[in-house]
Amino acid sequence: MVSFFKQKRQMKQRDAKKEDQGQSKTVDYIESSLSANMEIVKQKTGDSPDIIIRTLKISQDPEIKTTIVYVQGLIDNPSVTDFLIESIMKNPHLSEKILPQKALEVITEDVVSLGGVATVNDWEKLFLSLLSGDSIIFVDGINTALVASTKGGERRSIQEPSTHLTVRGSREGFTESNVTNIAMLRRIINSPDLWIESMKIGTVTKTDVSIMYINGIVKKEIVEEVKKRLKRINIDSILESGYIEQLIEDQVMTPFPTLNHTERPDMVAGNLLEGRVAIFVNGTPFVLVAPALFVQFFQSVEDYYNRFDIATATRFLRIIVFIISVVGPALYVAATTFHQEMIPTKLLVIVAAQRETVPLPAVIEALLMEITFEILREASLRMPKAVGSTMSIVGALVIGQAAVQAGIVSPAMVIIVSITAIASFATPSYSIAISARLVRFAFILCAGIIGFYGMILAFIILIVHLCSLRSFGVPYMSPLAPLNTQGLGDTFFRRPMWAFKERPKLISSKNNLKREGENQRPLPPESRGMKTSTERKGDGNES
Amino acid sequence: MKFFGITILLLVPLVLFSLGMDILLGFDLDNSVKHAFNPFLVKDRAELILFLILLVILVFSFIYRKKKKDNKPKGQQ
Amino acid sequence: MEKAKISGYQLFVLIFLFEMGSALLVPLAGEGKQGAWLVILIAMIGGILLFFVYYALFQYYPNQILTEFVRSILGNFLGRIVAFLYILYFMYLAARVLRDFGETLLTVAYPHVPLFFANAAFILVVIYTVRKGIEVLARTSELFFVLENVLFLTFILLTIVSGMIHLNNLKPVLEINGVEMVKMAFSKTIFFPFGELIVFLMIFPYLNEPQRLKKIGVGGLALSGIFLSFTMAVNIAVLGVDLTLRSQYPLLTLIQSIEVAGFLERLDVYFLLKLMIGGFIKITVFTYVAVTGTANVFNVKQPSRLAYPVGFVILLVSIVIASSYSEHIQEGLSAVPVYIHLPFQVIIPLLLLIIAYFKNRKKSNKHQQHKTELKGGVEGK
Amino acid sequence: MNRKRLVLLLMLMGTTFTSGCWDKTELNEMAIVSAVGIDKNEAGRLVGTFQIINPVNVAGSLQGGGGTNPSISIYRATGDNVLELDSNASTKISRDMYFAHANLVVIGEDVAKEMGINSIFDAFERSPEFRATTRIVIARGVKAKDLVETLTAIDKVSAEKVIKTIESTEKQQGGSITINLQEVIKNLVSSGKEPLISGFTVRGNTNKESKIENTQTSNMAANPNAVGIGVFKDGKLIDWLDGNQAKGTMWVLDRIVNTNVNIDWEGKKDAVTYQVLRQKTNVKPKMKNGKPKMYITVRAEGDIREVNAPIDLASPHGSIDIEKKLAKDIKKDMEDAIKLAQKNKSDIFGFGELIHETHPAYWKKHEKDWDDVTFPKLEAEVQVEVFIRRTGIRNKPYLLDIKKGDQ
Repeated sequence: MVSFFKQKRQMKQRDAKKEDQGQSKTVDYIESSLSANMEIVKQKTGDSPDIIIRTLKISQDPEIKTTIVYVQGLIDNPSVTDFLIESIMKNPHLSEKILPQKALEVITEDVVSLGGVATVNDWEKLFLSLLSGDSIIFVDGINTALVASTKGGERRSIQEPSTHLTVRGSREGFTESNVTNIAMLRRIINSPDLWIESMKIGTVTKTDVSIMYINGIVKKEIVEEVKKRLKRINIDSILESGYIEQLIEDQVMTPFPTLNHTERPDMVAGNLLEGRVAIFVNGTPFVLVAPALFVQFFQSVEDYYNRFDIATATRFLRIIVFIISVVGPALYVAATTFHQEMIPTKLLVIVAAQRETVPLPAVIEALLMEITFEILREASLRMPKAVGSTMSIVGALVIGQAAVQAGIVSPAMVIIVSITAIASFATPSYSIAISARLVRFAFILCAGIIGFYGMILAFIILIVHLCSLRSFGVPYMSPLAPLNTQGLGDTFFRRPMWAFKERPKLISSKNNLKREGENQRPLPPESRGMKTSTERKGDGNES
Repeated sequence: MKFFGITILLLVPLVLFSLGMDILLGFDLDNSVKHAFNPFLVKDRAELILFLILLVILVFSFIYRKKKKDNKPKGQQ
Repeated sequence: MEKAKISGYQLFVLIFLFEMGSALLVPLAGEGKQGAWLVILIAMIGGILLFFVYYALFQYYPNQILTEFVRSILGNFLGRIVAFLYILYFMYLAARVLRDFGETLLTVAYPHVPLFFANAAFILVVIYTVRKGIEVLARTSELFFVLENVLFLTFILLTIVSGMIHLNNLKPVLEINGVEMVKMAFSKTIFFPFGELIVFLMIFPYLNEPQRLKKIGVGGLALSGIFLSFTMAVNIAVLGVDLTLRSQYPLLTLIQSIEVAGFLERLDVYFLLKLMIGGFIKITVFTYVAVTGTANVFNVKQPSRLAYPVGFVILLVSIVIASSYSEHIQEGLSAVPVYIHLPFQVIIPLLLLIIAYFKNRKKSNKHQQHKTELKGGVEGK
Repeated sequence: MNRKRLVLLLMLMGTTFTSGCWDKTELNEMAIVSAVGIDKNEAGRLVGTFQIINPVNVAGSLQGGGGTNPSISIYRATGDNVLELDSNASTKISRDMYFAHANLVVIGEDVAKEMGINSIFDAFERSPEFRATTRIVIARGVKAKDLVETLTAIDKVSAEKVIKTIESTEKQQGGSITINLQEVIKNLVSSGKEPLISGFTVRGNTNKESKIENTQTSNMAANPNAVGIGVFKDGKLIDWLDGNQAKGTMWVLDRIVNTNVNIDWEGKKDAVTYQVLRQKTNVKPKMKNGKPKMYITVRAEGDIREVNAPIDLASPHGSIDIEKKLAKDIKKDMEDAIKLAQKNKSDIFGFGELIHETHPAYWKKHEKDWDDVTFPKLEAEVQVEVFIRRTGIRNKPYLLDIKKGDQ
C-alpha cells in the first residue's frame, strides 16, 4: 500500500518538473566570434549541403572577416550574387579601414542595395528568416547579424484552376505561393481597405498563414473570431488549408462544410466584397473563405457573370440535383419495398418484371450498386489521368451492362444509381457533393428499414441538424432559416444585377450595406415598348 | 439520482392521469387497468429489444452525466 | 428559462404550424355536419378571446415563463404545485399527439409495424431537436412552414383542378341553428386546436419584440383557423358529410381520390409527409415546454439533459393512455375537453389573471388603468 | 541454394494439377435437384422422383424468350432404400445429382400411412449434401410423383412454389405448417411430441400437369395447393387436420402469425372479421392434486378488417363485446383441436415434453404409456385475451347509415 502512495508522489513531482521546463524557453543569443557562430549554424542545421556559408574579407589593416549564409534554392540568385556578395567585395567604403563595430552600419547604409534589411540578435528569429529565403550577414566581432530579404526560387506559374471550371470568367487560378496569391487579390481589389494580417502557424513547419478582409465591409466580430481561432491552433505542421479548416471549424461532428475553399481569385474577391474573411495558407492553392453558409455551396461564380434568368434557372437545377443525389436511391427502395401503391400501375409492372429474377432485396441491391459506384469513382480519381478514363468506361460498361444481363441487378436500379452519381457530380462545390454522398447512405438505410417513414425521419433530423449549425456565429441556413427577405434575392433566385442593392445583412457590417447607387437599371432611350417620345431623329423603321 | 426521481415523479401521475381518463370514459377500474397495460403484453422480439435499449440509454443518461460532472471539477484544477 | 431569442415571424410560424398539427387530419367539429367549417370559425373567435387572457397574463410578467410567474402569483409552495400540474398537462397532451400520430401511421401505411417502434423512432427525433433549444426549433419551423404551405396549396389546387368539389354538399348550411353551433364550438373545438395556445405562455418571453406579440398571436390564430375551416369545407364539399365523418382521416380519403392528368395520383405518401411535419412541430413544442418547465420547477441547471428522460416518459405514457384507437379517439372527443382542457386552459388562467390583477393593483395605479379596460373586454365574452 | 527452392516450387505446382479431380465439380457437370418425391409401388419398393432444374430455361426468361420449354425436368428411379434410388437414378441422368439445393422432400400418402416415415429420413440426415432445413411435405390424395412433376406459372421452379405457398398459408391463414427435416426427426425421436407435416395436393385433372401448355392458360388446369396438416403417431400418418382444427392446433403451438377470425353478430353469420397481427401463446403445466393440468394462455392483438353489421366501432364499449366473442371463438377452436388430438391419442402439442421439463419425476413414471393412457385424459384449461387495436381507415361501417333505409 505504501509503495502505491510513493509512486503517486513521484508522479506528481514529475508532472511539476515537466511543467516549468516548458515555460521559460532559453533565448540564446548570437556570439560575437564569427567561427563560434558558424559552428552553431552548422551544428543546428546538421551541416546539410544546401545551407551555403560564404566568407569574405573587408577592410585592410584590421582584416575583418564577414560571412553570408543563405539556403540554396530558396533565394533569388541574381539578387544575392550581384547586390550582396559583389557589392560587399567591390564597395570602396569597405576597402579602407573601418572599426569592427561600425562595419555593420556601413554595410547596411551604403553597401547592401536591397530592400528589406534588418538586424537580428537571437538564433530563433535568425533561423526563421534564413529558412524562409533571406540571407544572413555575420561580421566577426559583432554579436548581431544582418538579415537581407532575398526571397525567390522557382514557383509554379499562374495556371487555369482544375476545380470550379467556368465557361465565362477569369482563367487565373491560385498557386502554391502565398505571396503571388495575395498579389493576385490585390490586382482585383485595388483599394487600400484590403487589409492583410499574417502569422506563422505550426511549431515545425512555421507555414505563414494570412487573413485578408476588406476593412469597413467586414464585421469586426467575425475577424476577431477568426484570429482568435487561428491563435488557438497549436500543431506541429500545417501542410494544407484543410488542416486549418478542420482545426477552426464551428462544428466537428457534421458532414456539412462550414468553411468554403476555392482556387479562383475572382470567387475569393466576390466573397470578400460580401464581407467574408479569406485565409491564405502558403503551400496550397486552396484558399479558405469563412463564414460559409449552406446556400453558398449552390452558387457558382459563373451565376454572377451570366444574366439573371439563366443564373436563376441553373440555381434551381442545382437544388433539384442536390435533392436527387440525396433522396434518389432511397425513394426507389422505399417505393419498391414499402409503398408499392405510390408507383403508377404501368411503371410498377415494368419494375416488377425486372425485379422478378433479381435475388437480392432492394436495399442490398441499392447499397451494392452505390458501393460499386464509389469504388469506380475512387479508382478513376486515384489512377493516373491516362488510365483513369479507360477505368470509368470499363467500369460503366462491364459492371452496368453485365450485371443487368446476368440478372443480378435490375436495370431500373442501374438507371437510378447512375442518375444519382451524375447528379452528385453536377453540384458545383465538391465539399457539398461529399456530404451529399454520406447523407445518401443514411437515407438508403432508413428507407430500407422502414420505408418512407424512415426517410421522413431522416429528413427532419437533417433539417434540424442544418439549422443547429453556425459558421463563425452566423446561422448556417441564414437567408432561409432566420428569414431575411433581402438575402433571399441571392439564394434560389439571383436578383438582376441592377437590383443587388445590399450586401448580406448578417455577414457584412451593419453600417455599410449599400452596394450600388440608385436606379442602376439600364435605360436605353426608347427601344422598349411603344414609341412615346419624339426626340429621336429619323423615323425608327430602318428597314 | 435527481433525474431518476424526476422521471418517476413525472411517470406515475401521468399513468394515473390516463387511468383516470379511462374511468371517466365509463370503464370500470380493473377494465381500464387492463386496457392501460395490455399493449405491453403482446410484444414482438424486436419491440422488446428496442424497449430494453431505450431503458439502458435512460439509465446510462443518468449515470454518465453524473460521472462527467464528478471528474469535471477534478480534471481542470 | 433558456437565454435565447426568437423573432416575431418565427413565433408566428410556430403558432401556425402548432395549430395546424394534428388538427388538420382529424374530422374537426364533426357534429356540425355541413356547418362544420362555421363551427371552426366560431371556435377560432373563442380561441382569440382566450388568447387575450393569456396576453394579459403575459403583460403582467413579460420575462417570466408560465412555471415562473405561476410561482410569483400564487407563492412558492402552491405555485410550484400548479406549475408541476401544468407540466403533467403538457406531457399528457404530447403523449396524446404522439399516440395520434403513431396510430395514423400504422393505420395508413404500416399495419404490421408495432406501435412502440413507430412512436419510439419519432420521439428520438423530437428529443434530438429539443436538446438543441428553441432557436433551432424556430429556424426548422420556418423551413417546414414553407414546405407545409407548398404541400397544402398543391393539394388544394389538385382538388380544384380535378373538379371533385360539389358545393351543394355544403348545403343546408344552417341545418343546425346558430346557438347550437356556438354551444358546440365552445364546448369542444375551442379547446382542441385553439385552446392549446396556452403552451405558448412558456415561449412568449423568448420573443425579441414583445410589443408585436398581440398582432402575431391573433394573426397566427386567425390564419390557422381560416386554413382549418377551409380544409374542412373542402373535405365536406368533396366527400360529403357521411364519408367525412366515417373516415378516420378525411384529408387522406380526399387525397386518395385525387386523380389528375393520368399521373398525378396515388399521393397518399405526401399525406404522410404533411402529417409528420405537423405532428413533429406539435410534439416538439409540447416536449420542449415540458422540459424547460421541469428544469424550472426542479431547478436543474442544464435542461437539455432532461430531454431524454422526459421524452422516454412521454413515449411510455403514449402507449399506456389507450389500448385501441377507438378508445383513444373517444377519450379525445368526450373526456379530455371537459375534464382537462377546460380547467387548464380557461379556469386556472382566469383565476391567475384575477389574482395577478389584485396583486398588481397595489403596485401602480397608472399601470392598473390600462389593465381594467382590457380585462373589461375579456369579461364580456 | 536456390536450386532446392526451384525443385520445391515445381513439386508444389505438380500437386495442384494431379489433384485436379477430387471434389471439384464444375457447375455444368452437376444436376441441381430442387425436389425429391418418394412413393411406394405395388411391390412395396420405393419409387423416387427427382425434379432437376434446367438453369438455361430459368435464367433465360429475363430476356423474354426461352419461356417455351419447361424449367424443370423429372427423372424416376425405383429401389429398396433411399440410397438405392439415388444410384439407380444415375443410369438415367448424364450428370451426378447434387442434393444441397433440394429444398423440398415430398412423401407419398401411401408411404406415410403404411410404411411410416421412420425409415425414410436416415439417409437424408446422414448425407453431408442434404441440408437440415429441407422442407418436408406429404402428398395428399395424389402420388408424390404428380406433385413433383407439376409445372407452375409464377415461380419458375415448382419446388419454390410449393415452399412459398406453405409459408404464405401458415402466415396468412394458419392452415398449414412449415416443417423442416431437423424438426421432423426431433419430434419422431422425442416421446413427448408427435410430428406434424403439412399436406399438399394437385387439384384439377392430374395427368395434364406435366405439360407446358398447362402453364400457358390463365387458369391452370392442374393447380397444386396446400391442404391441411397430417398427424402422425409412431411414425405413421393417422389423421388429417383441416380448416379450424388445423388453425386450433396452430394456436396451441403458438405458430399463428396473422390469421383472420370471424364471428357472428346478432344472428348474421361471419359478420365481423378480425385480423390477428401479433399473438403470444404460453403453455404451462401445473400439478393439480397429483395429476398435471395444462394452462394455456393466449394474448392476441389485431385490427377489425371487415364489418358487415351495424356496429358503432367508434365507441370503445362496443369493441369490448366483440373482443369477448372473438376470445370465445378462438378458445372453442383450440379446445376442439386438443380433444381431436386426444381422440387420435397423439400428443402433437408436445405437452409430454413440457411436463418432462417441469415435472421430471411424474414424467419418468408415465413416459411409456403417455400417448395412449395419460395424454387422452389430460385436462387443459385455455384462457384467451383478444385486443382490438385499430379499425382501418374508417370508424363506423356505412351499414350503420343504410340502416335508416332498408334492413
